[in-house]
Amino acid sequence: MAVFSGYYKPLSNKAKRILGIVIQVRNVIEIRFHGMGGQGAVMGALILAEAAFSEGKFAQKIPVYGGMRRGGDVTVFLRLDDKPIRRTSGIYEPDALVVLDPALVGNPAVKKGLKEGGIAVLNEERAPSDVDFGVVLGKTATVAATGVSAQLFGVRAIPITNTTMLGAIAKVTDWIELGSLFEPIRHAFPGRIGELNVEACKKGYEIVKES
Amino acid sequence: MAVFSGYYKPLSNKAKRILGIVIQVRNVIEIRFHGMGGQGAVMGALILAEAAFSEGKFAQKIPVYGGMRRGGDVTVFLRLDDKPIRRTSGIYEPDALVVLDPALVGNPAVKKGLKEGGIAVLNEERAPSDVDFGVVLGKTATVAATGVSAQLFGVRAIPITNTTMLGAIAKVTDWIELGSLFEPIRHAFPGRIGELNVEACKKGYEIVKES
Amino acid sequence: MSQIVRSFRPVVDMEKCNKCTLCQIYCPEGTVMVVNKEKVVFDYRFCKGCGVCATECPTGAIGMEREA
Amino acid sequence: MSQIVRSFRPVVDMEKCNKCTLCQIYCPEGTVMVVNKEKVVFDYRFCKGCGVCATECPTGAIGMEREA
Amino acid sequence: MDGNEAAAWGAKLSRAEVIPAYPITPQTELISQIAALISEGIMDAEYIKVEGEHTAMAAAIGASVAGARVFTASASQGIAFMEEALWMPPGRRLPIVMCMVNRAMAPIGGLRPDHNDALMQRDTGWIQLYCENSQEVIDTVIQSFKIGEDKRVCLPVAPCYDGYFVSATATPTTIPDQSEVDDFLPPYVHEMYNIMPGEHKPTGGSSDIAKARYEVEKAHERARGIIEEVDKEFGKRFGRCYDGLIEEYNCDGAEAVLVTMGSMTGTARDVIDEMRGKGKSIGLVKLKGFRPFPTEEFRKLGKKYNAIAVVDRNNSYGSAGGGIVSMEVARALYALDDRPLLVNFQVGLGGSDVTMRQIEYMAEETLEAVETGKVKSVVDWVELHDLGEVM
Amino acid sequence: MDGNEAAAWGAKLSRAEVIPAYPITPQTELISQIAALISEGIMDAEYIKVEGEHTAMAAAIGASVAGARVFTASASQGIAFMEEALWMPPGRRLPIVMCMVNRAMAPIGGLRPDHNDALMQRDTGWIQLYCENSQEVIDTVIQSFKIGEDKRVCLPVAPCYDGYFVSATATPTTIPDQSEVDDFLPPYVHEMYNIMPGEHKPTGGSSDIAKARYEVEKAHERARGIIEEVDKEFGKRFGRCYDGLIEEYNCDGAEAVLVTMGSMTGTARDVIDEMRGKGKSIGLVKLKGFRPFPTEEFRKLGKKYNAIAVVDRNNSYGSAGGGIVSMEVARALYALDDRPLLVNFQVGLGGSDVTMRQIEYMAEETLEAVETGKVKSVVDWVELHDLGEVM
Amino acid sequence: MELNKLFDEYYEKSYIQGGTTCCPGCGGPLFWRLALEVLGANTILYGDGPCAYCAIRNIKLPTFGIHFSFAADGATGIAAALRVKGRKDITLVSSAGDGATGDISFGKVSAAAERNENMIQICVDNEAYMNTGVQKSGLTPFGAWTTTTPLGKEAPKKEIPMILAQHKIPYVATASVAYPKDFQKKIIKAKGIEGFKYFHSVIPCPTGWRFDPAKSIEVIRLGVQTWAWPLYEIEGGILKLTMKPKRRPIEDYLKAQNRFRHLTDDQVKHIQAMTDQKRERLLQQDGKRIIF
Amino acid sequence: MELNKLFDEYYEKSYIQGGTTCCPGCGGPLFWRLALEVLGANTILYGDGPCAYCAIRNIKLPTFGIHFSFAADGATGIAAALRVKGRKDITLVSSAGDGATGDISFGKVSAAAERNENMIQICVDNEAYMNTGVQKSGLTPFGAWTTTTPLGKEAPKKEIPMILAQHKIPYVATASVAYPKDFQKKIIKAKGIEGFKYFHSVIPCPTGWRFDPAKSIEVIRLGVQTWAWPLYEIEGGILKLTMKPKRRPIEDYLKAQNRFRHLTDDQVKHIQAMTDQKRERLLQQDGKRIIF
Ligand SMILES: Cc1ncc(C[n+]2csc(CCOP(=O)(O)OP(=O)(O)O)c2C)c(N)n1
Ligand SMILES: Cc1ncc(C[n+]2csc(CCOP(=O)(O)OP(=O)(O)O)c2C)c(N)n1
Ligand code: SF4
Ligand code: SF4
Ligand code: SF4
Ligand code: SF4
Ligand code: SF4
Ligand code: SF4
Ligand SMILES: [Mg+2]
Ligand SMILES: [Mg+2]
Repeated sequence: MAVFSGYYKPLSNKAKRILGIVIQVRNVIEIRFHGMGGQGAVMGALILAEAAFSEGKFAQKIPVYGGMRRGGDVTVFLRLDDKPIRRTSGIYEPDALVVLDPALVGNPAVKKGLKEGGIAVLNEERAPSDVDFGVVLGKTATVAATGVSAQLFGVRAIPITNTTMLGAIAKVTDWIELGSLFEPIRHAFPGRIGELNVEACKKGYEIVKES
Repeated sequence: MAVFSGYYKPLSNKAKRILGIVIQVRNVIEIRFHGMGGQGAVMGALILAEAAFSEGKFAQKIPVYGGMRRGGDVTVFLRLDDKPIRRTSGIYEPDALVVLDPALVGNPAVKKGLKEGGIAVLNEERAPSDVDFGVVLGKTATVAATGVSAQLFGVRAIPITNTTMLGAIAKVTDWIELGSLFEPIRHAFPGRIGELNVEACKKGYEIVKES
Repeated sequence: MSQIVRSFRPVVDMEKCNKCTLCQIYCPEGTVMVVNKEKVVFDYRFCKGCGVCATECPTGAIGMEREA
Repeated sequence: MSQIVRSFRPVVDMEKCNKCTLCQIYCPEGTVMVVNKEKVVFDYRFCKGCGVCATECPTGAIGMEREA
Repeated sequence: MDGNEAAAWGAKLSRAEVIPAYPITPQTELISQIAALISEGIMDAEYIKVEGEHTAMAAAIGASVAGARVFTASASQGIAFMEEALWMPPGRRLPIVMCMVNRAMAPIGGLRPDHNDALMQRDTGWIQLYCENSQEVIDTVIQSFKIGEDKRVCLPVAPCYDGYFVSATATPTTIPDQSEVDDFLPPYVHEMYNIMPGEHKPTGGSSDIAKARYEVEKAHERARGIIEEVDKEFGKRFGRCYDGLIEEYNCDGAEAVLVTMGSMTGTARDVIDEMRGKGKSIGLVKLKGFRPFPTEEFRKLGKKYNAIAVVDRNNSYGSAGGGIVSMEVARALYALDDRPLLVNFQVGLGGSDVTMRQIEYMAEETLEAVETGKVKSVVDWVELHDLGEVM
Repeated sequence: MDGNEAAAWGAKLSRAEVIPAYPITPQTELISQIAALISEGIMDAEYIKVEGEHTAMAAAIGASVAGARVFTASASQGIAFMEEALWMPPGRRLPIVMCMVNRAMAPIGGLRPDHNDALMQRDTGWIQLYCENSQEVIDTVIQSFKIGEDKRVCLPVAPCYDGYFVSATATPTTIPDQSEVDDFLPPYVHEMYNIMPGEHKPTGGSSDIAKARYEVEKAHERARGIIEEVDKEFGKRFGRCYDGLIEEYNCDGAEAVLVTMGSMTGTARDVIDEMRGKGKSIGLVKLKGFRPFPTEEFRKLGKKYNAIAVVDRNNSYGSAGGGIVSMEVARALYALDDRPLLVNFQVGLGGSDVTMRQIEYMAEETLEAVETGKVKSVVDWVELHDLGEVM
Repeated sequence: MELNKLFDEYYEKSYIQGGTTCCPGCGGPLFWRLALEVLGANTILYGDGPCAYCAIRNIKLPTFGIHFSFAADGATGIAAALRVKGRKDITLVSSAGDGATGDISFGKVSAAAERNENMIQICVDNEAYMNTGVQKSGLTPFGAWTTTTPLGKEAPKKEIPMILAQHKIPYVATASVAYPKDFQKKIIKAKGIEGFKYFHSVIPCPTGWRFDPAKSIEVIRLGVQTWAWPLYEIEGGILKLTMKPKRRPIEDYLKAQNRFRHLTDDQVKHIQAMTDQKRERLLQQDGKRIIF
Repeated sequence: MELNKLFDEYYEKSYIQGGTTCCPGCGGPLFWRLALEVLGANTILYGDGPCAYCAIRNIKLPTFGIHFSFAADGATGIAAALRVKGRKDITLVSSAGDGATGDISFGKVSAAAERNENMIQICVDNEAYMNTGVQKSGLTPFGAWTTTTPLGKEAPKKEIPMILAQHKIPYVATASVAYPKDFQKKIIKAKGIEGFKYFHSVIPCPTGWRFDPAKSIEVIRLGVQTWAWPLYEIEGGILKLTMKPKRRPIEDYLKAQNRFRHLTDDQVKHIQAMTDQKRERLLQQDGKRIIF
């Protein structure tokens, strides 16, 4: 039984999929998630990884934080590939960025190393054309995920933006199909809150703007 | 300031003699002390070492016991030489034995390794000729040290035999002069008890029997 | 790269304020002050938007506003 | 090469003994016994000659004798 | 599944009975996972929430002596805190399994891995097996019980894996079937000792001290073969194995090899593949078993390659030269007639990341040494060079 | 005066100000002696009767950071118990002096010495100097403060000496004059850090982790020279010195050398003298400084002799071959073009005595290796042979 | 900017910089502000940097720590050095979280108490190992959820203040950041006493206790009002309650925190009974010598 | 010989062989004989071999120890294994000297108490580190000479039974080998209670306390009679004195031991005052709940 699962989600919902090895030329996509506080970025990356795995891809997720204390900024490295991923070093020159909090968009540390021609998916109210990363990107996408959180989950100290971002990703990249995300989201959030997150995901798919 | 002193005796009485180095052919005498309980054997060896040092000899004393708990048998290695002693290993084939407790005289472990032609100085009421070590010795000496202890120090659970033994040694060996022992004894036991021990020492010198 | 990120920021309605200084006393970060017993000010450089000041204010003078 | 060495050994005077068993109870090494409420015996293989039995005996029935 | 989750599942599948443990980053999620597995009824074990690591190991020893299969885990300061206790299981011949989730030692180190925390225990008599990823962790935990409990071994085993880069890195992982594991690993019977009243056999070994130490040494010698044996059996049954103590990767016809341990091996695989693609004559040796050290295997490598470049993710201040692994390798190869160049790098110290660029650099330097026949410096502190990386 | 008394006097003459310590055989008499010296008014220091060794080292660190000169001592289990703390002084650059009174580690070891207890700490960054007798202990304690507090070093120093064979062995010993020591060793000033309110300078070093480690490594490198320098100065002033990190004894024209550490060196001197008297071509090298390791010195030895026989009073289970010192020596000599034979013995393990007969045996074996050009076994466990001794 | 300068001065005066790395609503920085204000400039702080000390980088007085598992011990060395140097003017404070104080380092705290070291030993109690992500400590209260007690903690909270009182130290105090005046009075008192003083304060931890950060003070105020967290001091062995609120159901306190969400009614009743028993004993012994 | 057989049977029955390596007059072997007689065959003993356990090689029941610095901890593992194996029939005893119990391992004993491990934790108290040659422990009484307190110990004896009572464990008892019946009753009671039981007994140490071995029992009997060593138990938090001798001057006890020889009159008075205070408190709280 091959599974892709973290301890972040209830064990009873563990995915049970068979590992199918497909040897191909290395075609890895290296993505960096940036979030604030809590488990948002980690869960977002995990869901994306699970979804990719369910589509037959290989995935690897490395969270990077200090102590285990909650709060503060969180970085997660995510790799997607057609064959098993072996390298374990951090991602310093990502092919793509996912930024879950608008406050981080302007932070120079966030965009550090982003490759020219890469992709940026941002939680932003502004249009993509209004965001200047100082890097020539292949694609910039913005989605007002904090707004979606307020709509769906009410006003919260730490808004829930990751699932909306994932929907946006499904739309603007070829990493994942929208439909593949729902099952992992439901695994991660059982019950009603899962359905709300699926909705957020769909919403992200709908409202994302890309340039 | 070169001193030969152990922590076993009060610091304020520390001997203060200058180290004079005399290089000669190695002429080491290796002596093994056996005692029961307490510090008797250790103190005896120490006093002998101090006395030899005061005569210009070099000495080395290695006590061997288990934990620091009192009680049980105690072995002490003592080396005397004309030049500095460097070897630190135990003495397994002694040139001489000093046995402080009659109960140990019959113990096979005590006489183990004793050299033929060696010396044995024993706390024993019997005459030297009545003691058979199963080794041809150069000299056997016996002294009723427990009796002397009872006489001088009264009846005690652990009798004081070491100083009497030292007196006997001064008589039957060329390791030390009787007079050289008094000062170290007084260092070790300040006050009246020191004088009694000097007396015990003299008594040993007097009553020792040798073959 | 740690930085303060707030979803909400405290704002005061001086009409309602009675200068009791409870907000100042209880603010975990020390980022609210009652200046000269007349004005309540916030240090938005460091305020974490936790809302403690708003909860503790006995007159409801402090409200929490969504950050842009 | 540990062995028991005693300077003194306990001996009992059964005339004085009242069979109270206090010697047996308090002997640290368990080397004295009151047998069948009639005889006090010592295990000289292991007795350490500490003298506790003699001290604790209420009738002074136990004395300590010099070992050979 | 990440490395910590894999280790927890490894313990569960091995039917560990007693688990005394104390939380420390980056091992914490392992024990939280075990607590969760137990509370959900998936795992049946006594998890003892001790108050510190010295006690964790002591309780492990107590449980093991009383005949229970014992699992625990620690890292860094926690391992150091229990050092006094660590000497006991090898001497008492107790097959405890403890994951060492590598993390650099304070005060010059963060929460990320280097190998000093585990390596400093290299004299104690624990078997140490370094794992590359989650899959290897789960498999190695299961193997470890089998190895340690083998009558010919009777030693504690530490599956070691890097914090974060293995512990928190999720990759697809195959969970073996419980019934298969049960077949592979029979219930634990404490063959040598018994503490139960009535059946009491004292723990032992030779009463001659030097001989008793030699017995442990012999057990290590035997363990070399048994680790391979167990791995092969595992491979037959589960379809995956790890070549025992060392693995040669993409080495055919190479002139030189890099020797790596732990998670950087995965990164090195990518780099070496790429370099070989470009025609560079360098291969990779993954050192999985540090204790017992694969001495014979290294002698074979020494005869095959012109240079052996040891990548030490550790350092020993004031040593005779270079990192800890390099000293072992030097000792192993010393008597070889035609010994290879010994190149040595220290990298990833105090928990810094080991990057692809750094590995490439080390490979290039090694090839240069082969070419010139000279080793530039006894040891190269890779992190002191600016390799032009964005980090 | 025995080794423990000598160490206590060394601390007293060095005017150690704070002494947190916990008793353990065979170190106990050292601290009892210090308690006595203080109570008699001979010594002026704060002796803290802590409740365990972890606390002893922590208190030492606290006192050192607060600007006091600190002395302490431990052994065996006690050293292991404080291991977590031992990493701190090197990283924080605190020149604490701690005597390690060597005693074998439990459970396979008694109360007598082998060197595993100190050697297991060889990665932590402590300087380790092994002493042969009381005289060397008292002198080395004094030198240690001077070495450790040198601005170019700023590292903790451990004078190590064997339990019993040094600690309890009384030999004539010269006690240096207080005023001379005062001249030699100026009052301690904490140059790098300050914890006093108002004058506060945080403890530090590079904030880049790898660089900070490299700084400590550099300090060890510099210490090699400074240890020699201090020893020479000591020699000039007091008329005794110890040739720095290693001493060659009766080596002129020898083909091979034995390398010894600690008290067995004294025994070996007698044996070697005797053998040379009989025309045997073997000398003696006393290894005093294990950290920093005298790498260059060993390279010189390697060029001079045909065989270097390392006598390890320690073992590392499952190692690449032989004892700990042998691995360091192999690393040091590895790159030599014409390297000598490396012969290796393990002896005195778990605290057994190292006898003259054993040393003779090792010398003979070494000479045989020179003759045949072959080393019989990677390592020879000397205690497994019956050498016909009465013990 | 004028305002920034004003705040910078305020931080300087209170010896702690705003903007710590603690979670929003964390009681830690508040704890330190209250303590440092009355400790003053002539203070050395010993302790390490888990949550309990999360504000460490923001403290403007000399701080020194070794590591999590080193409580009270390094301060023992500092105290000795201060004696050697004759610095009687300096207040030495040694601080640790509940995990260090009550578990891994309790032997050390206890031994420093036995030696009567001259320092204020502080326990900053957030009732679990927070820095490592919410594991049970000995001071986690009965029934509370943590990641290692997914079904609630089995044993009652370890009563460190009462335990240390039996060490015959000169001063023990409990405090809560919800009652700043009481808190600061006790710190001032401790500062004036020679020997080993123990000061134990709760801090609210919204992250680990699982409640809305805005409720931080409210929650721990409930702790005092329900007698979950009685405020008292023990000076020279004499107990004195410094607050005697009238009885209020413990449920009010438990309900405010999700870490107690899973409790059954019976468990709540049990907690109420334990709390009542303690309250009675405290009231009854108020003003009495409670050490032996 | 008939007599030898008689004794061998007696040793078998009392689970301890005569002829230990302890000093003559040592209370250690007596301690174990008293304890083992009532513990019975179904017992596992955990503990290490300093003086406190000097009779270890002579004990005829399964014993296991790790090392001096490991108190209560290994037993925690054994207890877990016994649970796993469903062995409710076995009594688990964990023992340590005063040095291990009160100093180096006190954190461990305290933590096992907090976890309420199912074992009898025993402290064999000879009031110093005897195995290493008489150094001060936290349980050395005020004023006593040891090699590390050449002028007498400065701090009072650490009151471990009272400290552990505040851990809310089900049973605490003090005992003395001078009162065998009281001693054995308490062991029997402890055996019947589930959870963590603490049993603390003094043993006389003629070597370390410096008195004539023959006086061993006499000396510690004086300890009880002068209230230097009160006998009590604390069950479910309720204190009960099991012996209430009438007041007798502490001097009688101090004079009997050379470790107190150097005490000044003032010091003796101080000790008397402390003892009186304790006696009064004990009498006054007798029968009352003393935990919070
Ligand atoms: C020897 C050792 N074991 C474990 C850890 C991991 N660790 C760091 S902080 C911590 C818990 C801290 O708990 P507490 O003292 O209550 O402080 P808090 O974070 O809750 O404020 C732990 C277990 C460590 N650093 N060192
Ligand atoms: C970690 C460690 N530190 C120190 C020692 C040395 N040591 C052995 S027994 C002992 C003292 C024992 O005292 P206590 O527990 O009171 O037992 P006692 O011998 O008095 O019965 C000490 C300090 C040790 N074995 N291990
Ligand atoms: S708490 Fe409210 S009323 Fe009081 S000073 Fe602050 S804002 Fe004004
Ligand atoms: S929101 Fe929180 S941090 Fe900001 S001022 Fe109010 S209490 Fe302080
Ligand atoms: S003398 Fe001591 S050991 Fe011998 S029987 Fe009497 S009490 Fe027992
Ligand atoms: S104590 Fe005395 S009276 Fe009592 S049984 Fe023994 S010998 Fe007899
Ligand atoms: S986890 Fe709790 S204690 Fe730690 S910083 Fe966050 S709120 Fe404060
Ligand atoms: S030193 Fe004391 S406790 Fe130890 S064996 Fe001797 S009398 Fe007993
Ligand atoms: Mg906490
Ligand atoms: Mg004791």
